[in-house]
Amino acid sequence: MKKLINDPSDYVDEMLDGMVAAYPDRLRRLEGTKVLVRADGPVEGKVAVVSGGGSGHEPTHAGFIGDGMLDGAASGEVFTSPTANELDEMVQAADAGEGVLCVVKNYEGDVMNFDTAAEMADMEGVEVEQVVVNDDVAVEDSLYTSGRRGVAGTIFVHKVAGAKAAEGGSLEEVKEVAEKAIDNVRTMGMALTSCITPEKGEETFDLGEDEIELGIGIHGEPGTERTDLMSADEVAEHLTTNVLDDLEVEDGEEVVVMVNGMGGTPLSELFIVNRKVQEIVSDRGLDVWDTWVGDYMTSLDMEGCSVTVLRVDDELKELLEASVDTPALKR
Amino acid sequence: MKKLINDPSDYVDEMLDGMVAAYPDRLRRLEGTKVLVRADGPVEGKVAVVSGGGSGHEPTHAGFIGDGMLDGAASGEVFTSPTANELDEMVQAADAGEGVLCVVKNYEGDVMNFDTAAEMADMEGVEVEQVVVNDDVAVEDSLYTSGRRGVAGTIFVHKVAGAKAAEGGSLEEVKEVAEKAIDNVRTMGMALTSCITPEKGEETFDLGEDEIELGIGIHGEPGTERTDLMSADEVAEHLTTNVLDDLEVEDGEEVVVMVNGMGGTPLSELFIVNRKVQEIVSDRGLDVWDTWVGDYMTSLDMEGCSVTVLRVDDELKELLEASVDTPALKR
Amino acid sequence: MADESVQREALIAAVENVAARIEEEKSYLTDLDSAIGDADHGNNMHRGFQAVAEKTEDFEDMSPGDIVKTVGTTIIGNVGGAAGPLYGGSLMTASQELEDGITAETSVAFAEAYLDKVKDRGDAPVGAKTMVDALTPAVHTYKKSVEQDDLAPLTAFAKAVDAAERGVEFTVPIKALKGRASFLDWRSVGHQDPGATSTLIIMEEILKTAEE
Amino acid sequence: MADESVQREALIAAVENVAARIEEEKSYLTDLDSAIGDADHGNNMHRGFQAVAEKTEDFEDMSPGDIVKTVGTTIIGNVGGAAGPLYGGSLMTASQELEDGITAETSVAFAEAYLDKVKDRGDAPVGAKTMVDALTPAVHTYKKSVEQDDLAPLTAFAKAVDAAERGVEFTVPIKALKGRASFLDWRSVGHQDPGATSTLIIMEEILKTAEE
Ligand SMILES: Nc1ncnc2c1ncn2[C@@H]1O[C@H](COP(=O)(O)OP(=O)(O)O)[C@@H](O)[C@H]1O
Ligand SMILES: Nc1ncnc2c1ncn2[C@@H]1O[C@H](COP(=O)(O)OP(=O)(O)O)[C@@H](O)[C@H]1O
Ligand SMILES: [Mg+2]
Ligand SMILES: [Mg+2]
Ligand SMILES: [Mg+2]
Ligand SMILES: [Mg+2]
Repeated sequence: MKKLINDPSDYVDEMLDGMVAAYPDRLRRLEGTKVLVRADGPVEGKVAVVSGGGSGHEPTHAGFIGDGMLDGAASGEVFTSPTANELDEMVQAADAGEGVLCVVKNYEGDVMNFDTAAEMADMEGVEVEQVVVNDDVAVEDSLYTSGRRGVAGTIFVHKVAGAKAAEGGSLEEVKEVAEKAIDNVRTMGMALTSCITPEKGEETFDLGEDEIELGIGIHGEPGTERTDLMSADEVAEHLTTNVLDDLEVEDGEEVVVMVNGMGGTPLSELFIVNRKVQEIVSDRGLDVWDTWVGDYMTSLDMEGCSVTVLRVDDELKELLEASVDTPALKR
Repeated sequence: MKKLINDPSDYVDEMLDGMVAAYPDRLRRLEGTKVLVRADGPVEGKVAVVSGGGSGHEPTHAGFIGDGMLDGAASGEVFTSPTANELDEMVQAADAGEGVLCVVKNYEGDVMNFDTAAEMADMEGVEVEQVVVNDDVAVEDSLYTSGRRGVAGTIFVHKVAGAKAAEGGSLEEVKEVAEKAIDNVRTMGMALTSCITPEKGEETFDLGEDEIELGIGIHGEPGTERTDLMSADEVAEHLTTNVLDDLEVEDGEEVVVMVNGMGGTPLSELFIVNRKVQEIVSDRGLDVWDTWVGDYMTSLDMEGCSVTVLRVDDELKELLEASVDTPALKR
Repeated sequence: MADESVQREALIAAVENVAARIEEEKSYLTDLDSAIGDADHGNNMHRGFQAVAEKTEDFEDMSPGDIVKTVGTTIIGNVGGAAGPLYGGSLMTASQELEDGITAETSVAFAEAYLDKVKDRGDAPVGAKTMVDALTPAVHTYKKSVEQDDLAPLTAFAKAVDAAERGVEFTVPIKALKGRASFLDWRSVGHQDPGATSTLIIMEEILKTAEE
Repeated sequence: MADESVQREALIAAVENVAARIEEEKSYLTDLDSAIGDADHGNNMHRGFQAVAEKTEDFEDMSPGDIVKTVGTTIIGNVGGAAGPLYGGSLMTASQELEDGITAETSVAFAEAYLDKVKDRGDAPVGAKTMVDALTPAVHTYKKSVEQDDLAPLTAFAKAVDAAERGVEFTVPIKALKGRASFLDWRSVGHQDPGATSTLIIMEEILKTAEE
C-alpha cells in the first residue's frame, strides 16, 4: 500500500485535524469527537442541517460545512458509520433551538446509528427530523431488502436543504425540500479499480486488467456486475441510460447532471465521460440546466465515476442556485 | 492501462468538448483549435490574461477561465506545449485592445512556442507581455541550465494577474503583480506512483512498492531523487523545509500555503499532509493567512502531492481575496 | 448458578477472552467483509472490544447486569457501522433481564431479548444472511435445552454454539437481503456472513471461559 | 546538382521516407523520452510528420525552398513542445538559404543556418545533451567535407550521418543542461537524448532517399 499517511489508525483523526488546520475560520472540531461543525455555529434562528457517515468520501461530508449547506458533519472510521453518541453530540451542538434535519444515506449502519442518536437528542429536548437518501439505481428497490444505497445524489440533498434552512425555512419545510430532491435524484456508479482502505492495506476486491465493476457503491464494495473493460462512451451510456430510465424522465424536463469522480480518476477523464453523458441526456429531449463535474463523493483512491441526474423545478433551481460558501462548494 | 477514455488520440479533444459541454455559458472553444476562451470575452476595456501548456494538468489551465482569472487557455497534447499557431490564435481572440499577458511555465517547449506566438501576435498589432513562472525548488537554479520548472505556484500567478486585470490594471501593472507573485512563490513535489499517458499506455517510470520519487515536475518525469517510502509527516517535512529554506522566509511573515494533489491522491491524504505542513510553517514563526488544499495542477492519474508557499503582502492579499468565478475556483 | 463475585470474575474473563480472540480474528473477519461488504467488520469489532477490555477495571464493583450493560454502551460508543447498534444496543437492552443476577432462567430471557432487539433494530428475517442466522438457531436451541430438556446451562450453551455454527454455514449458500451484502444481490451467494461469524466467535469464547 | 523537378521528387520521397520511419520509431523515441523526459517525443515527431506527409500533394508546384519552408511551418503548426519550434522554426528560417535551389553551396549554408537557429532558439551549447550534440558534428563534418575535401554532397552527407551518430552516442554519458532532462540533474547521465536520436533518424532517411 502506498499512501500519504502516517499510522493507518490515525487516518481519520489526522485528516480532520488537517481540514481544520486548512479552514480554521470555518470549521471547529467538537473536542474528543470526530464531529466538525461550523466555526460560527450554531446560527441563531436557523434550522440546522447535518450529515455524516463513514470517512473516505472526502470532500463529503465535512467539506460541505458552511453558509448555505451543512451545519455539522460526523465522520466515522473509514466506511463505518459514526457512533450514535457522536451523532448525538453533533445534533446537540448544531441545534440553535429551531431543530435539526439529519441527512442520512441509506445504509443500515448509518440509519441505525442516526435513529439511536435521534432518540438520544429527543430526550434532551432537541427537535430532530431525518431524511434517508437512496439514489443508487444499481440496487434493486425492494420491500424485503435494505433497499437502495444513498450515494452521490446526497450532495444535492445537502445543497437544497442547506439553502432552504439559510433562507429561514422551518424544520418541516427544510425536510420537505430535502425529500423532493430525494424523490427526483438517481445515480449509478462504476469502478476501474478497487480502493485500498488504510487499515486493510490492500485492495478490497481483485479486478483484472481488462475488467470493471458496474453498480458499485461508495464503500469499496464490489458492484452488482463485473464486465469487460468499456470505453468512456460505453460507460457513460450504460450509467446514464439506467439512471434516466429509472427516473422516468419525460421530454422537455429540466435536469442537473453530476459526473462524480471516485477519488483516483483525474478530472480530464470525468470531462470525457461528461461529453457523452450530455449527448445522451440531450438526445432524450431533456434540458440540462446545470452540470457538476468533479470529486464530490469519493471512495478513497478508487478509480471510476458515477453519473447522477436530478430533475428540477423552479423551487429546486432556486435552492441550487442560492449562495453557498463551504470549503468544497462555493456559489 | 485502465482509463475512462475512448481512442487515446482523442483524449484532449474529447476532454475539451466535455468541459465546454459542462460549462457552455462560461467557455467557448475557438473553432479548429484546442483553445478555450471566456464565452463572454474579450472583455471590453480589460487587459487579457492567458495561459496554456500541455494537457494532463486539469483543472489547469482551462478550469481557471472566467471572471477574475484567465481569459483564455491553450491546451497542447498531453504534456506537450501547444503550437505557436494555437497560442497566437488564443492571444488574438483574447485581446480586447488593452494588451495580453501570457503566463508561461518555464519549460523550453512552452517558452519557445509562446515566444513565437508573441512575435506573430505582435505583427498583428497586439500588445503582448510575458511572465515565466519557475517556482520548483527541486531543480537547481543555474545560469547554464534551463532553470527551474514552473509548477503549482502558477495558480497563484494566474489569480493575482487575473484580479489585477479585472480591477482595471494596465498591462504593465498586471505584469508587475504577476512578477511579484513569481518572486515570492516556491513549490516542491513528490510522487508515490508514475502517471500513465494515454498514448503510451503504461507507466512513464517504474517505481517499486517501497519507493517514491522526490522533486518531480508535473509531466510525469522522474524526480531528482528516488528514496524509500516515507510517512505523510516525513513527506510534508521534506517538501515544506525545502520550500521555506529556498524562499528565505523570516519570522512573522505572512504566507499562503497550497497542498496540491497530483491527480490520483484522494483529498483525505492531502489533508493529512496539510496537518503537518501547517505545523512546520507555524513552527517557523510564519503566519498562515490562507490555505488551499486540493487538485489544482495535476499530472494525469499520478499519486503524490506538492507543497507551495507564497509570501504575501497587502497588495497580493487583496488580489488573492478578490472575487473570482471560474469552473475550478470561486471566491 | 454461582454467586455474584464468581459471576463477575467469569464475565471479566469472558470479556478478556473475547477481546483477545477478536484481535486474532480481526483480519479474517475483515476479509469476509471484503468479499461482500466494505472490509471493516474485523476493525469494527476489534475497536469495540479493545474499548471494552480497557474498562474491565471498572467492572470490579458492578453487578453482572451492569457489566453487560456497560459492554453494550461501550460498543455503541466506539464501534459505529451496523455492528455498533446491533451488538451494543442489543446487549444494552437485554442486560435488563440480568438485573436479578444470572440464572438459568434469566439467561434464557436475556438470550431471547437479545435476539428480539437485533431483529427489531435490523429488521432482518432469518435467511437474510446476517447475524440473525447464527443467533436464531443458537437462542432457540439454548431455550429448548434449558427449559424442555432440563440441561445444565453450560451443556445447553455448548449445544447453542453448535447451532450457531450451523447458522454461520447456512449463510454461505444464500443470497443477502439485508446489510451491505444485499447491494451485491446474487453475487453475495457463496460467501459467509461476517456478522454471523463474529457472533459465533464470541459465543465460542464465552463457552470456553465458562468451561474453565 | 539535379534540376528543380528532380529535386522536388527527391524531397517528396525523403519526406515520405522520414514520415514512415518516424512511424516505426515512434515508441522507441517515446521510450527514450520516458526515461529522462515526459514520454511524448515519439508522438510529437509522429504527429508532425504525419501532417507533413499529408501535404506532399501541395508540394507538386513548389520550389525546393518553399517545400522545406512548408515542412517547417507544418511542424510548427502541429507539433508543439520543444521539438515543434526547434525543428519547425529552424527549417523555416534555414529554408531561405535554398531560395536559389539546392546546390552543394546552398546545402552547406542551409545546414549552418539550421544549426544556428536551433542554438539561437534553444540556447543550448554542445554537451547539454540535446539535438545540438547530434547536429553540431554533422554540420561541421558536412561543411568540411564539401568545402575543404571537395567531396560530392552525397558522400559528404554520408559522413555527416556518421558524425551525427557519434553525437547521439555522446549524449549518453553526459548530464543534461537543457530541456526537460535537465530537471533530472545527475540522474540524466546514462540515457540517450531523444531529440538527438530523432535528428539522426531523419538524416539517415534523407541519406537513404538520396542514395536511391
Ligand atoms: N439489518 C441487519 N440485521 C442484522 N444484521 C445485520 C444487518 N445489517 C448488517 N448486519 C450484520 O452486520 C454485519 C456487518 O457489520 P459491519 O461490517 O461491522 O458494519 P457495516 O456493514 O456498517 O460495515 C453483517 O455481516 C451482518 O451480519
Ligand atoms: N533548449 C534546447 N535546445 C536544443 N534542444 C532541445 C532543447 N530543449 C529540448 N531539446 C530537444 O528536444 C527534445 C525533446 O523534445 P520533445 O519531447 O518533443 O519536447 P518536450 O521536451 O517539450 O516534451 C530533447 O530530447 C532535446 O533534444
Ligand atoms: Mg462499514
Ligand atoms: Mg512534452
Ligand atoms: Mg462492514
Ligand atoms: Mg518530451
